[in-house]
Amino acid sequence: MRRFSLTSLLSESMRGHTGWGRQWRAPEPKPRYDVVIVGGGGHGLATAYYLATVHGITNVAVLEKGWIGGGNTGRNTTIIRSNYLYDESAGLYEHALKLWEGLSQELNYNVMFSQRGVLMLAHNIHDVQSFKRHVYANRLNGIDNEWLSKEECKEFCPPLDIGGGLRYPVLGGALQRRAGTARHDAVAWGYARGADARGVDIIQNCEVTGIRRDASGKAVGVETSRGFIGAGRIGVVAAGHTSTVMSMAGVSMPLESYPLQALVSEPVKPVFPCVVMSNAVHAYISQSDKGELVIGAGTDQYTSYSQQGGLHITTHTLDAICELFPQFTRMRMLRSWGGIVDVTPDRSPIIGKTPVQNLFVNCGWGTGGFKATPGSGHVFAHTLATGEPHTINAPFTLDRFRTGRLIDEAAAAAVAH
Amino acid sequence: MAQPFRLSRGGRIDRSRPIVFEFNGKPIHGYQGDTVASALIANGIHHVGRSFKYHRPRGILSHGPDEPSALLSVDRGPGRVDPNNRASVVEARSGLRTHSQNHWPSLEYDIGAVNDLLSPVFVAGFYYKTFMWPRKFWDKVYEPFIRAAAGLGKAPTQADPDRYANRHAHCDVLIVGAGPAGLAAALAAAKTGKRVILADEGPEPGGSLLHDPNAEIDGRPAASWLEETLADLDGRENVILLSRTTAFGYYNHNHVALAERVTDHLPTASGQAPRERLWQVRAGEVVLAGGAHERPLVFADNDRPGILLAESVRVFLNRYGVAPGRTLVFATSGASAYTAALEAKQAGLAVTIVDLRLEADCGPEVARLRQAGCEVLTGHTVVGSKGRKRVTGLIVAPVGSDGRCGGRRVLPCDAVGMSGGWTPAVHLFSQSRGKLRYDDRLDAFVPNISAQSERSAGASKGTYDLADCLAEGFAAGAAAAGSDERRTFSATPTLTGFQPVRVMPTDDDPKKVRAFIDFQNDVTAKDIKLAVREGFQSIEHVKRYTTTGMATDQGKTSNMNALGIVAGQLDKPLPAVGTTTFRPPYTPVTFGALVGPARHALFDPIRTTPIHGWAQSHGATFENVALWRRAWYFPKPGEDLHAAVARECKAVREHVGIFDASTLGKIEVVGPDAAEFMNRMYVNPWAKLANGRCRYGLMLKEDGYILDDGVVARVSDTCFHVTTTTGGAARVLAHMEDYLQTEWPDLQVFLTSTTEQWAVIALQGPKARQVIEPLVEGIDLSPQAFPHMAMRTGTICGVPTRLFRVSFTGELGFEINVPTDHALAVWEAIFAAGQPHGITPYGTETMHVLRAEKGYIIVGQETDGTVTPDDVGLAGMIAKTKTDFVGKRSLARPDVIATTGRKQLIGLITEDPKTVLDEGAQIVADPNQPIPMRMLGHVTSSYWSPNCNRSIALALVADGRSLMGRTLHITTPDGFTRATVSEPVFFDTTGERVNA
Amino acid sequence: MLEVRYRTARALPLGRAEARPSGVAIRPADAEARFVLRVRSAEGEVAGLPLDRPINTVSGDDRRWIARLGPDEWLIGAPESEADLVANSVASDLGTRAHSLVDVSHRNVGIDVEGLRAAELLNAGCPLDLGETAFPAGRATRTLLGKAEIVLIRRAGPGARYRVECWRSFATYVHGFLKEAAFGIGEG
Amino acid sequence: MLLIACPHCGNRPETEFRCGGQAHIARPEAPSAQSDEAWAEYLFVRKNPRGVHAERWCHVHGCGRWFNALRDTVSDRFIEIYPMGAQPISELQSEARA
Repeated sequence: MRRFSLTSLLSESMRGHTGWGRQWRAPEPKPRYDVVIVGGGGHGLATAYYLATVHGITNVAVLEKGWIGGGNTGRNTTIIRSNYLYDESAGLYEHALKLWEGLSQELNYNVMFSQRGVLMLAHNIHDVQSFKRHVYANRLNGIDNEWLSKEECKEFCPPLDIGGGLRYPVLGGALQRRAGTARHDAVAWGYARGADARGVDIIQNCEVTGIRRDASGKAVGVETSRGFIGAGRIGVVAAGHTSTVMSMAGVSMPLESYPLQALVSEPVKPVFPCVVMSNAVHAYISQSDKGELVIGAGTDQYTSYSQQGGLHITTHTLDAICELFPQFTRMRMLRSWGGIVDVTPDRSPIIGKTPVQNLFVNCGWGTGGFKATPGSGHVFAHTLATGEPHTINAPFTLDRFRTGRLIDEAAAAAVAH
Repeated sequence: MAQPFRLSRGGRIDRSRPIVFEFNGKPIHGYQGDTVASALIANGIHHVGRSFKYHRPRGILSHGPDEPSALLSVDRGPGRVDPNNRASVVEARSGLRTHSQNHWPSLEYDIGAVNDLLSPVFVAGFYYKTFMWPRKFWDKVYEPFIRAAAGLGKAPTQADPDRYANRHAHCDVLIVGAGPAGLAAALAAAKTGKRVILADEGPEPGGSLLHDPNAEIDGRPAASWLEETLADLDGRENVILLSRTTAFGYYNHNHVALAERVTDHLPTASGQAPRERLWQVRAGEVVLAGGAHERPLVFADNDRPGILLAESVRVFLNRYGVAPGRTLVFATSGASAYTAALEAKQAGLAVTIVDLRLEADCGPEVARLRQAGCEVLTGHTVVGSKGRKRVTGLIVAPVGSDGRCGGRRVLPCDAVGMSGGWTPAVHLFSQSRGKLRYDDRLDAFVPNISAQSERSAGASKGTYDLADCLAEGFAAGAAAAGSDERRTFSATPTLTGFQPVRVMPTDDDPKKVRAFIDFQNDVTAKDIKLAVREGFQSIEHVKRYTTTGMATDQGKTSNMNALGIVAGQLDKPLPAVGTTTFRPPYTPVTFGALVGPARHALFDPIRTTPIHGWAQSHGATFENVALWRRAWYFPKPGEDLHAAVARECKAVREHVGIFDASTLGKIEVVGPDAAEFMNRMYVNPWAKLANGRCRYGLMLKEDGYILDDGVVARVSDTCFHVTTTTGGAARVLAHMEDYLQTEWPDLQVFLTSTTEQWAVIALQGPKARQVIEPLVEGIDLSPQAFPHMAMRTGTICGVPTRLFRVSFTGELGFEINVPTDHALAVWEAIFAAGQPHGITPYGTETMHVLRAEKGYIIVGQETDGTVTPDDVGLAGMIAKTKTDFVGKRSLARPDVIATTGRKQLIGLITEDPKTVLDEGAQIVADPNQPIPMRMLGHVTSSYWSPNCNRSIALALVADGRSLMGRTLHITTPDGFTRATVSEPVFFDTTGERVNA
Repeated sequence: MLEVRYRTARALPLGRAEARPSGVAIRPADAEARFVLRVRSAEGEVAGLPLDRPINTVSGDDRRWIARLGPDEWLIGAPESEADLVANSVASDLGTRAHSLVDVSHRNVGIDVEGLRAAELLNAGCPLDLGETAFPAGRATRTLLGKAEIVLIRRAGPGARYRVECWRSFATYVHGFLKEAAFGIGEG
Repeated sequence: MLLIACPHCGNRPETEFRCGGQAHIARPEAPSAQSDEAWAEYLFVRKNPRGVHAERWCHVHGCGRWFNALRDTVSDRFIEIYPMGAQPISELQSEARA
């Protein structure tokens, strides 16, 4: 792997950048791998990377039916935070956040992780109670999260309207300063380059069409559009397509796939210094390094694989954005798009074993998977390497839906009285 | 005033109506009908901006919505300033103030232009390779620097005074684009009587006919045909003709979104009419006739101000009567530029043509231009341009079929029209999820398989000849309207056909050539090649790595060139590289148009009760609960929340308080099977509840967790009056309807929401009975005749009432249900009658404190969607004999019946009675344990209790009921405080007061 | 004494004023009696009003009307003075048929919208096709106006006369929305 | 925004409807007799097909009635609308392979 640095960049600029090679190869699939990862998004690529770097397992293929990072990795609003309520979630997302903090250096790829702070606004007394519950829980879990008065919110995010004239006035907010955003594509590319350099085969345009099981029922490989590929273990990391892939092995999942939309404005000079989330009015906004306001909208109410949602979802979100930031009505929507998010009944992920031996799954990240990318890959690599979950992902079993031990962050945060 | 480049005649501008606007503080004169771009060009101004990355001087490339470079900030007055407006579409009018962007200190002298010198470093994706050391520098140094450099114009800083409107519309045929194909389609569709909407983004319908002075249709000038056609359409009631209206989004099931710009072009805005209107059209059929975009040629320094698209030169000449220069060179690889060149020549300008095609591959256009006296250099490439802030010459060289360049020659000029062929505007087709097909002959993607009820016609389908466009449009319009009528048109033949070229051949060192693909994002052919070399081979990867096609024009002029270079590098056929998927919007749309009227008071309904005005006039402070605005507390002068609530709390327990509980949800459950239905929906037993009696009902979701609660009265054998929480009203009704209709359709039960039929006045306190006694008729209020948890009907103040004897305070209390429009009168009557008894209005905060003193839960506060009845000590509510109710099975899941570890509702008595815990505070057994600590639970409710004269709190704590008397540690903003676990009831623990 | 305290006129949330911008009259309706009738079979008539008309139509006249909103749901409107009369005759007409008749006179608020461009104005927030074919006189349905649920009734007879019915606490929003929409349809 | 053919009201915009998820998941006759596995399956496991999907819709801001629909989750096209309690006539074959 050619190391990226200012020096290498300058020396290449002297010769027209002709010396840069491929960031990852385009190999033909081998007949068999120790581990086959189905899905070349950030989570799958990170899994491959950590299999190689942490566990020394390099005979690994990542199979991607389109182009890597083309699913939710490249379609999300890049919010990264770890101030979750329950110990299980906090442990998982904080694990990820710690990895984010050194990721550019670790990968030798600038993923532009920007710790500009995520401010979550409270608009009613119930929000205040709920956010304080988070702040306190986070403190005892060693995660930074602080309660801000509305004046402090305004100071942290000057464009914010904290006047009493709002339909739902801002009463305060919870701020995680270590939270922020990253450049989503670079995360996929950086992990791909790192994994590839250690021998992982990243195989694009390779669609998995079946999962082969032997007489004893255990999974032994995958049928693909480029032929059969044998596998010691298979990790399915296919986000919105997980139900489809798992059904190839006869496994039904507690998942539903919904369209999730996002949009950006035209680029403008810096005007928005942080990330603001308002669950009460459904507004999520930050400004990218390129200057675009990046705005997350909600999911549609029906399942769909179309990567397209309704206009009313977009307008609903912009209603809220313009209510909080009335100066933005003359800004223009430049681009909107949709992803397919796989949602579990308790809105927490499933990371671990399946009823089929040698088949493992990492899914159900819903609308918030990007932030977990490094942590998700790290613990899933552990699970694939050892056959057993890491302590961090141990609670996130498929089995919890049978026992009732759900990890319901959304229920804990969103019930109005 | 002097407009040195205004032609003496021609154009569709109104020369009798001069206008003047500002550009960078200088007055610019033009005429009604000009765009900002055409007026600037009329004044000889091409250099209007600096590019995104390299700060290179940039001019006006295009005449339309595909303009990537000429982006201006436009100021229409206070609060009406916005950035990134395309000069080519902003209609010029007096009073506008426009500014160029992305430069400092000025457009002419821009420090940022130093970036241009560093361009060898600043290649595609350079930032992924550096700025990583030292680590802390990213947030503090590198990123702020990058951010300040990026962005184009400045965001508005003031709230927008303009109004935006919304309109849902339906039609049988929606036609997008009022060029020749769209107009012909409209003619055909309109004749059938079907409802037609024809929308065009320009201020004037006509499309290419507006700049085609020599064309004839059916034997008469195109302009007259246009006029007749518009008159025909105008005269039909079934046609809506929208100009300045861009179809920007094609959504599911023929839902098409259009943005109409209503007032921006008007010199005097009324201040009342909307600035823009969003049309949400549901169309039976759609005809897409949005035309095509011209491709620039890719050669070194092809971005100099003064270098335009060839067709745009034609538009400026013919439509606006302005000359982009006096000495023009047209550089082309196709025939269409010859039309522009000929018209320029006819307008008296000096014209030279450079054509990449070999003489043998050209058509009769070459001879025609030579005949007109123009030099035509066929088989020539362009290898560069001269000039800096304005092109001064074009460097050309002969090139053979082997691609080798001959001797160079500089063609002096002050403007260039270039044409690299055409790209059909398939954006909306692609948004509709139609499948594209690559057409080799057209070197373009064209619509292939439709996914919705839609068809394309004209240039957007790759049909460029005028007569063909008209016929195709007519057929499409007729077919869309269900008619099979076809007709042919005779029209002047259009010069079409081009030789596809990605990068113009050159003999310069390819490492040094900076030929721009994406003008706005400063992406060069070299950048695209670098990306491919680094392994980015999907076009989506290339776009994301280089940012080509990601600028505000979304690659309208650049996508095909980028795609072609990638295909060339990979040596793959172009369709194998794929095309990018187009997403809405086609052109940028203001947030305002999308938001429409949903601002301020119309952002979300504010629901208020009939007592709201009274509460306002009695000084109440309000809180938002779901969509409702509820009285929170009633401070007297000088009182804060705590003082007011303390007073209100005491008053209720010592005298009597009056509370507006109207927001509680109410459902009338009626029918012969009503009791059976209630049995299935609630955990409680209902069969034996006597008429006129009430019961506290608890409702679960099927997963066993508490969904809602409320008092239910049995009105008759077949009728229950159900109440729900304020926020839960709609949810509970929907939940009930779902089961009723889909699981138990055999039950004869009907549900009707009566939330707003009944206003609810809660009268609570030892003197409650005395207060209402004189007002009530037909009900015996004595405790024997009307015990706690009973309901009676009668009248109060002459108004029919369902009078509940219930209490959420633990005091003797009534909830007086009266028809809503009478509630204020009854409230005022009670308030007056209560004066001698010290009646005190109280709000939701006091309500919360009083119920917490009694340990009554609030769903959503003590519960959070993961709490079972047993967790909050309500297992006793569950009917023992029922075999089933919604949620029952889930209460038997292993983790729910676990004997240890469940979080249970308890009370907390702080060591210091003055310490009021924070709601949401976490609870631990040992505050000195290392982080992460084991948390036992959290505080759900916490108040200063005036009646207990100490703080009280409710909490959910793991195995809490086994910890009675134990000391636990609760987080405070600075550390921990101590409290003892108690029963969750703090006042009147025997519960006698309610029976008074 | 009680009578003195009791205000006979209902205190309506929008008052009784009249607004008339853009050639469309937006007029809060007077107090009326209204009932939700639920019964499984749509046979016969009640209080002189037919049950068996198609779903999404209104029958009767401006004074006393019945809108069939679903297969087993009707909204009945009548002058306030006839409230008891209507309720009693519905009960006696239905006899032993299982049904539910719930008084919602105070739940609902009516706003009359009339004028040439009334449909256009309503379409600012109502997503339905209000054209002559899709929504002729005599139509009635539950639908949306902006972010509020409404019942939209197009009165029988010539011209464009609509009744918008919403729940009481949404009336300020709905009325405000209609007034704003009157500006929205104005041409610049 | 989808256009949905309510069996009682005809074509109406999606905003008037509430989607109730997968259809034909009958509530067990005797839930208490269900095993933990079977009960979890009933509560949580969903087909989530890429292709034709039978789902429930309620015309909540219209006639208020629930009904079933077949919709292709790739094209979002509705294939059939049919009453609660009934089975679809169309086959569950995806019409689109995208």
